[in-house]
Amino acid sequence: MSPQAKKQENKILILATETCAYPGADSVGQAHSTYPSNTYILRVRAPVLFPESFYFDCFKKGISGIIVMSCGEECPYEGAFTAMAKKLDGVYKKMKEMELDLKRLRLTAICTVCNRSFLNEVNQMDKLVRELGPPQFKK
Amino acid sequence: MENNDKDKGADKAKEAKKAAMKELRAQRKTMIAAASTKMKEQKKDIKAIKKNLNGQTATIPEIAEAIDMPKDKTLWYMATMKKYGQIVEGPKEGVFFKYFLSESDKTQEKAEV
Amino acid sequence: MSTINLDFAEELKEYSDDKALECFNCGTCAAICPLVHDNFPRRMIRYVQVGAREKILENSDELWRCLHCGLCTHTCPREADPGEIILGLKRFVVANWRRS
Amino acid sequence: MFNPRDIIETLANNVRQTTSPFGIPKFMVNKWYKDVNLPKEGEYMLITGLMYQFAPFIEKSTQYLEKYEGTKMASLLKYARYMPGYLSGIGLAMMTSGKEKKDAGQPLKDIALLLKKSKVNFAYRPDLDNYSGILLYDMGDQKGFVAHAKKIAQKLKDAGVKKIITVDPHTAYAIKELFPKYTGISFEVKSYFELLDLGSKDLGLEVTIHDPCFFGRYLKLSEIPRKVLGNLGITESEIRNKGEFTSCCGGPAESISPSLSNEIMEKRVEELKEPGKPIIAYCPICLGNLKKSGAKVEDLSTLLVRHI
Amino acid sequence: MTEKNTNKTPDNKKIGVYICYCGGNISDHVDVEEVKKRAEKMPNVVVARTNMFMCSDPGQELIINDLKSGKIDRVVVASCAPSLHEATFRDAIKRAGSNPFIYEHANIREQVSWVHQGDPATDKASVLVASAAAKAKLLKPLDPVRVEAKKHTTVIGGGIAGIKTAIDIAQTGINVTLIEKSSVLGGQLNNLDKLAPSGEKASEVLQELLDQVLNHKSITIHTDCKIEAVQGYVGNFSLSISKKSNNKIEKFNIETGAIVMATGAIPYIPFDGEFGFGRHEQVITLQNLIQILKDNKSTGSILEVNGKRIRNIVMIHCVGSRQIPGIHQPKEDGKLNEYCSRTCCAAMLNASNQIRENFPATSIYEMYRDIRTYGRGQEELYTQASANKVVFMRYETDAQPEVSLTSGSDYPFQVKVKDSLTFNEEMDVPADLVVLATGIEPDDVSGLASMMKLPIGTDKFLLEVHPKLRPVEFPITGIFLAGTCQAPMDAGEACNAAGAAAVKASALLRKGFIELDPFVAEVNPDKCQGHGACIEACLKEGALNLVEVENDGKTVKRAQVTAAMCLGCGACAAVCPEKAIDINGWALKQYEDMVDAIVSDGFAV
Amino acid sequence: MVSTHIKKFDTLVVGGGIAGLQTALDLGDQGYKVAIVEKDASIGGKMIRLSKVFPTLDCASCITTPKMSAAAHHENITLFTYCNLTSLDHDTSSEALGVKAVIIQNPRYVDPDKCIGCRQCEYVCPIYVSDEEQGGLSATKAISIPFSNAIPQLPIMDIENCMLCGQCEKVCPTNAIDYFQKPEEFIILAKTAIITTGFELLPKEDNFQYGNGKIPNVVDSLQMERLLAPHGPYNRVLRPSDGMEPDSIAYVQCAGSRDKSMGVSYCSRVCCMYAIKQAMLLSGSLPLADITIYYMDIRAFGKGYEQFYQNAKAMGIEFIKGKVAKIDEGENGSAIVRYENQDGSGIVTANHDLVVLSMGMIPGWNPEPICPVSKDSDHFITSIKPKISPVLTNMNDFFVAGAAAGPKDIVDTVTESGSAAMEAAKFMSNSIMEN
Repeated sequence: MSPQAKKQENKILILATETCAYPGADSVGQAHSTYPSNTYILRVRAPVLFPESFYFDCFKKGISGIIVMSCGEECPYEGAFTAMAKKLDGVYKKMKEMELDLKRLRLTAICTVCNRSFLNEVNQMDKLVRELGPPQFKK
Repeated sequence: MENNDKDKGADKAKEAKKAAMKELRAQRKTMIAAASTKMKEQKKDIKAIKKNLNGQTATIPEIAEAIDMPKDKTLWYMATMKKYGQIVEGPKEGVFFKYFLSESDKTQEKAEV
Repeated sequence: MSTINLDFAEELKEYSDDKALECFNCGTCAAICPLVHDNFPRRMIRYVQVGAREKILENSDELWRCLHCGLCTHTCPREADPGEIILGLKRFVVANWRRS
Repeated sequence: MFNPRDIIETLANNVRQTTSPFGIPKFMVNKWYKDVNLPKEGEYMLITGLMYQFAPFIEKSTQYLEKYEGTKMASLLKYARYMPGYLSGIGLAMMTSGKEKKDAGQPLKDIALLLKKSKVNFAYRPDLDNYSGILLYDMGDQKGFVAHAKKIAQKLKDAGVKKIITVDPHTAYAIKELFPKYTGISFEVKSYFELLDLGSKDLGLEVTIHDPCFFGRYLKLSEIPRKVLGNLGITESEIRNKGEFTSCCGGPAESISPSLSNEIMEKRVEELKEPGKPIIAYCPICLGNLKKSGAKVEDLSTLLVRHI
Repeated sequence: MTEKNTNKTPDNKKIGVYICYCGGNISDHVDVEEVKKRAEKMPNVVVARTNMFMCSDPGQELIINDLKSGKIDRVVVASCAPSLHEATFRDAIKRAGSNPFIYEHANIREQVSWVHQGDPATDKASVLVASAAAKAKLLKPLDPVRVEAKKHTTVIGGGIAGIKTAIDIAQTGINVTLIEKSSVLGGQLNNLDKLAPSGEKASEVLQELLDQVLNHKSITIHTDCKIEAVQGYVGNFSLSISKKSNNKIEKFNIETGAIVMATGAIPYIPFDGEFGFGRHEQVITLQNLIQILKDNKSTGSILEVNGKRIRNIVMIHCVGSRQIPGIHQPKEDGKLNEYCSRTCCAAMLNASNQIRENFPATSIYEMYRDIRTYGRGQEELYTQASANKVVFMRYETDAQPEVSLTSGSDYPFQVKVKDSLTFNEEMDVPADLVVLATGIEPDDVSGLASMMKLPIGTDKFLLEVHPKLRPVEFPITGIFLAGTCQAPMDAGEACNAAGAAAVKASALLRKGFIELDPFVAEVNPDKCQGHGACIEACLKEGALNLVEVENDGKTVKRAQVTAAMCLGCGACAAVCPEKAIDINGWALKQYEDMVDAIVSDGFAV
Repeated sequence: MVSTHIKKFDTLVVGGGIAGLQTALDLGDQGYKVAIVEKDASIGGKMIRLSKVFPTLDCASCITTPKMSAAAHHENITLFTYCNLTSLDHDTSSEALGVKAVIIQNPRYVDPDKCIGCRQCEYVCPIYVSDEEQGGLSATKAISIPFSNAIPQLPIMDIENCMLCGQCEKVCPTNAIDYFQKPEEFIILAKTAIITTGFELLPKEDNFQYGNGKIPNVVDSLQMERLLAPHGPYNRVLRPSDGMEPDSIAYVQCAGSRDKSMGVSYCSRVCCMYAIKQAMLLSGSLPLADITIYYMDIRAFGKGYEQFYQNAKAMGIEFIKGKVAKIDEGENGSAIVRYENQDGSGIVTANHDLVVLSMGMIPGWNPEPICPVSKDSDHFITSIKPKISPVLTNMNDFFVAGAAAGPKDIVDTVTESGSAAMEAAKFMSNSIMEN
C-alpha cells in the first residue's frame, strides 16, 4: 500500500497548446525521459484565453513557476500569439511591481517533437523554483 | 474436476505451442543463429563501452581508441545507448561531446558486476 | 570585350559533331579531368559556344594535354561529349596550321 | 611541354612513310610470332596493331624527350624528322636493347597461348598486322588517320578477314569503332580476353586491376577480365577509380609532355599501390608507363599464363 | 439537452472516474488502486473504477453501464495520451446515449508513469485525476454549431482557374455563379499560344473548358461585373454586383454559401526605358513575342517582325521578377517584385525553341540569372533549346545586361553583358530584337480583399492560411482561393489549385448545412454589461458584435457571438471584466478550478 | 469464404504519404468511403520524416501529425498499413465496382487489435538493428515501433534479427505478440483509385562520382533531415564517422538530377529549396560553421521561395556555381569535393567535414507489372491532361497526385491532392448520374 501522499512544494504549471506543446510533452513520455514530477501540464487551445489575473492567482494559490508552451508563430489562431505575448508583457510589468522574480514565468515555443527543449525548460524552471521557493507576496 | 479439465486444456495448448515454437525455431535456424551471434557481439561491445565510461566521461574518439572499436561504430552504439537512456551527453570538449553513464544505468551496472 | 562570333560554329562543323552548345557550363568536365587542372576543357567549349576562334588558336597547345581518357564525356550531365569537342578542335587547329 | 605541332607533324610523317609512328620499319619490331607456331588461316585473325611491340621504343624515346623537355632543345624537335638518329626511326630501334624488345613480345606470346588453351580458332599473318593509326586520330590529324586506316582496312578486307582478335584497347577501339565510321569497312572485333575459356580454379589470390581508359569507358569491357580472373579464384582489391571510371595512367601524354605524364602516373600508381596487391594492367601503354614507377605491375596475360 | 435546464450549479454533478492499468504501463509506476481510493473522496466523484485496459471493450462497458444506469453524468478517464483514446471514450459515451462533451481525460501514462517513478508518480496521477474531475464538473453537453448553408458557390474571376473551379463544383451538384469583370472568359490564356512544355494550344485548352462551363446547367455566368459589396459568413454570404450591359448598369445580389477567389494576375509591364523598352519598338516583352509568334505568317527560314528580318534575338530573363533592393528600381509604390515569376523561364525557352525550329536563320541569345525549368518536361525544354543552338549567357544581379543602340553597325542594338560563363568577360551581342522575359504581377484586388477581409502578403498576392496545410483556404471560413491571385502558376498548376479549392467548397456545402466545432465563445446574457472589451480583443472581425437588446424595457448593448465565425481562441474571455464570456468546453473557470485542484494536491478533500 | 477477404470502398488511395492523406481527407470530407493502402508500417510518408519544411520553417512533424491523426480518426477513412499491392486493375467480375486491388498484409508478428503501443517489447528486446528511419545512423530493436509519432502505434518484429528468445512475448501486457503470424491476402474493390506513391531518392550507393556511399561523412539529404530533426539519431548535428560537430558543411546540388550520365535528366524540383532550408537550420544550430551550396541554377520558383533564398545568402551561406564533379575521402574524416571555379582560376578541391548529397528523386513505385497505368519516359505516372487536369491518367477511373506524377514540393503536392480528390469525386458523381 502506498504511503500517504506528501504535500508537494514548488509546483510548476505548464500551459501547453494542444496542437504543439502538449503532443510535445507526450513525445517526451514516449521517449521515457524523466523530468521532475512537480510539473502539471494543462492542455489549452490558445493561451490567449488567460487574463493577466490568472497568472497572479496561480502564484497566489501557491504555484511557484509557470511555463507557457505555445506553438509560437505557428499558432493556428491568427494573431493569438502576438496578443498573448503582449498580455504576458503586462504580466511581467506587474510581477516587477510585486517584486516577483520574472523568471517564474516563461514563454516558450515547443513543437511536437521538441523533446530536448521541453526537458531543458522544465529542468531549468525546476532548478529555479527550488532556489526561489514558493512566491512570497508583500501584502 | 472442471478445473482439472481446464488445466488439462491449458496444458495441451501449452504443449502445442511448445511444439510449434520448436518447429519455428527449426525453420528459422540460420536467422536465429545469426541473430544470436549479433546479440553476443553487441553485448560485448556495449559492455566494453560501459566499462570504459565507468567513473569517467569521454568523447567518441577517446572511447573508440580505448576499446579499439571503429569510431563510427562507437558513435552508432552511443547514439543508441543514449536513446535507450543508458548514457547521457555531457559538455562539449573542443569539437566533440563528452558522454557519461546515466545514473539509473550505473546502478544497474553495479548490480550486474 | 569581345563580340560574339556567329560564324565560327559553321566553320567548326567540318571537324566535329556540332554539339558544343549542348553544354550548359556546369564545369563537371573541367573538374573531373585528371590531366589538366585549369578550366579545361570547359573553357575551350565555352569559346566554341561564343565563337571565340582566336582564343582557341592562341591557347591551342592546351588541347594536346588532353589524352582522350574519356572521363569528361562519360560524366557529362548533358551528354555534350566534351572529349569529342576537344578532338574536333584538335582537328580544326591542325587543319589551320596546315593551311597557314 | 613540347609544341604539339612539331610532334604531330613528326608522327604523321613517320606513319605516312613507314606506317609506324616512330618511323621504325615493321620487320624490326614485330618478331614475337617467330617463336610461336601460329596458323595462317582461322576463324579469327589476330591483329596486334603493334602496340605491345612499340612499347619499348616509346619508353626509350620518352627518356630522351624527358631530358629535353623545358630546355632550348625542345624547340629543335620540329627538326626531328631530319634527325632520325635521336628521336625516331631506326636510330631509336638501335638504342633499344634486344632484351627490352623481347620482353615486349612476351605478352603477345602469352595471349596466343591463352587463346590456344581456350580452343579459339585463330590465325596470325604478320603481313596483315599493322599499326592502326590511332595516335594520329588522337592527335587530331584526321586526314592522316583516315588515309592510313583506309589503307590497312582495305588490306584486311582484301585478305578476306571478317573476324578480328585484338590485344590492346587502342587498336581494338580503332578497328571496332573508328574503322567503320571513317573507312566504311567493318569487322567483328573481339578483344582476346572475351574469348578466353580457362576453366575454373580456386587460387585465392587478390590483385589490383588497372583498367585502361579505352577498355573501361569507350568499349565498356572491363567486367570481362574480372570474370576470367574470378573463374580462377582471383579477386580484385577495392580501389577508388576503376571500370568505367578508371583513371588515366598518363601514358599517352608521353610524346607531348613527359613530365605531365609522370605526374599523372605517379598519382595513379599511388592509388593502385594502396591495397598492397600485385597490379595488373591490360594495355601495353599502361603497362610500360606504370612499370616506370617501379611498382610491381604485370600484364593480364602474364598473370593468366602463370596460373593455367 | 434537458440538462441545460436543470440546476445550473455544478455541485450535483455525478462524476465517474476510470483509471487504466494499461497492462502495467501505468500500474508499474502508479499505484492505480491508491489513485482510485483517493478519487473516491474527490468532490462530485460518485464512482471510481480501475481496469486493465480501459480502451478494451470491457473497459468501455464500465462507462456505458454507469451512464446508462444513471449513476453518473460526467466521465473522467485516466489513461494514455488523449490523442490516442479521447475519441474512443467520447464514442463510448455517445453509444451510451449521452453527449460526448461531458468527458475529460487525464493523461497519466505519457505524462506520468512514463516520466516519473514511485510515490511521486502516484501522487501526480491523483492530482491529474482531481484536476480532470474539477474540470468535468463544469462541463456541459455541447452540440456542434450548425449553420444552414446555401448550396451555391460564387467564383470570382473567369480565367482558367475560375472556369475550372466552377466546372468542378457544379459537377458535384452545387450551383455556381461565375463572375468575370471583363467581357470574355479565359483570362490570360487568351494571350497565350503554345503552352510550355508540351506545346498544347492555349486556345484549344480554353475551348475544352469553355465547352464545359458554358453548357453546364448548374453554372450561371456573369461577365462585365463589378462586386460592390460582400456580406455575411460561411454558408450565407451575400454579394452585391453591378453589371454593365448595353451601356446600362444592372444591379443584383447573389446569395451564396461559399466564395472562391480566382482573380488572377497580370503580366509585368517594364518601366519606360527598362532595357530600352518603350523607346524602341524592337524591344518587346515575352507576351509581345508570344503574340507575334501566334500571328506570325513568316514563311522563310528567318523570323520577320514588323517587316524586319530578325537575324539575332537577345532575350533577357528576370525582367520585373527577382528584384533586389538597392539594385532594381522600385515601382511608384516603392515596392519591388522580389519573387520569382515561375513561368517565364519555361515560356521563354518554349518560344526560343519555336523560333529556332521554324526559323533556323534566326539566332537566339538568352541572358539569364538562373534557368528555372523546375517542372515536369521543363528541363527537356532547356536541353532542347541547347540542342537548337540557343546560346546562353549568365549575368549576375549586380551587372545587368545593357541594351544600347548602335551606329554604323549592321544591327540596331548591341547588348553588353558580363558573362559569368565566359569567366566574367564582357561580351557584345548584336541584336535585331530584344525580348524581355517579363513575369507575373498580382492584379490589384485590394478593394475586394478589404471588403472580404482577406489577407494580402508582402508580395501583394492573396495570402492563404497556410501554404502546406491549407493552401487554398483563407482564414475566413467559406472563402477559398485558386490560381494566380495566390502566386505565379502555369495553367496546369492553376487547374490543380482550382480542383483543390473546389473540393473544399463542395465538402463544405454538400449537406446544405455546416457543422462547426462547438468550442466557440458563449456570452452569459445575465452577466454581460456591454463594455465591448471582448469585441476589441476579438481576433476575428465579425465574430463578436455589440447588439442592442431589450432588457427590463431598456435598450442595452450586449455582446453577441456569431458562432460560425468564432475561432474559439478565447481572447475575449481573457478581457471580460464580468467574466461574462467564455469558451465552451475550454472555459477559463474550468482552468481556475483545475489549478485549485493542483495546488490542493488533489486528494485533500 | 472468399467474400470475407473482400472489402468495399468508394476510393482506394495507394500510398499514405502527405498526398495520399490529403486526397483521402478531401474525399472523406465529401462523404466517400476511402481506403488508404500504405507499404510502410506507418502513414506519413516522407514528410513525417523531415525536420522542418520550407519556406515557412514549420516543424514537419507538427504539421504532418494533425493530418495523420485526422485521417486515422476519420469516419470515412480506413488505413491499411504495412501492405503490399500485388495487383491493381480494372475489375470485370460480377461484384465489380470498377477497381480491384489484391493486397497482402505483411505480418508484424504483433496482433494489432491487442497491442496498446506501450513499447515494453522494444525495451526488453536484446537485439539492436540499424534504424533505417534514422538513416541507419543509430539503432532500434528487432521489435520496435518504427518512429515516435508513427500511426498506427504498432511495433514490427524484424524476424531476420530475431532470436525467438521470447522476452517480448513474456513482457507484453496484452499477449499481442504472435510469432506465427503469416502474410494475409485480401481484396479491395472500389470505384476509383488514386495513386499517391511518392518518390524515393536515387541511392547514393549507385553513384560512383560521389563515392558509392562509401566515403564517410557523405550523407544524402534525407539522412541530413534526420540529423537536423529534434528527435534524430544524435539529437544534434554530428558527423557520422566520429561524432564531431562539423565546422564546414557542403551541399552538392543536382547529385543525380539534371544529369543524363547519372540516369536522371529531369530536375528534381525540391532539392534547391530543401538544401537552402537545411543550410539555414544548420547555421541556426551551428552558428560558426561554414556552409557552402554548390549549384548549377538555384530554382527558388515557388511562393516565398526567392525571398527565402535571398535570406539564406544574407545569412552568410555561400553559394558557389559549379557542379561538383567528384568527391574523395580526405584526411581525418573529411571529404574533398572537386569543382571548377568558374571565374577562370581553375579547379578547386575543398575539404568539408560533412557533405550532403541532394540526390535526385525517382518514382517511389513502379506500376509494372502490378497495374496497367502508363508511365512516361521519366518513369513517373503519365498525366494525360497536364494543363486542364494534371491528375488524370490514361485509365479513366485512376488518378494520380503528388510526387507519383513527377517531383513536387509539399505545397504543390497538397494542392494536387485536392485536385485528384475532386476529379475522383466528379467521376463517381457522374457514374451515379449515368446510372
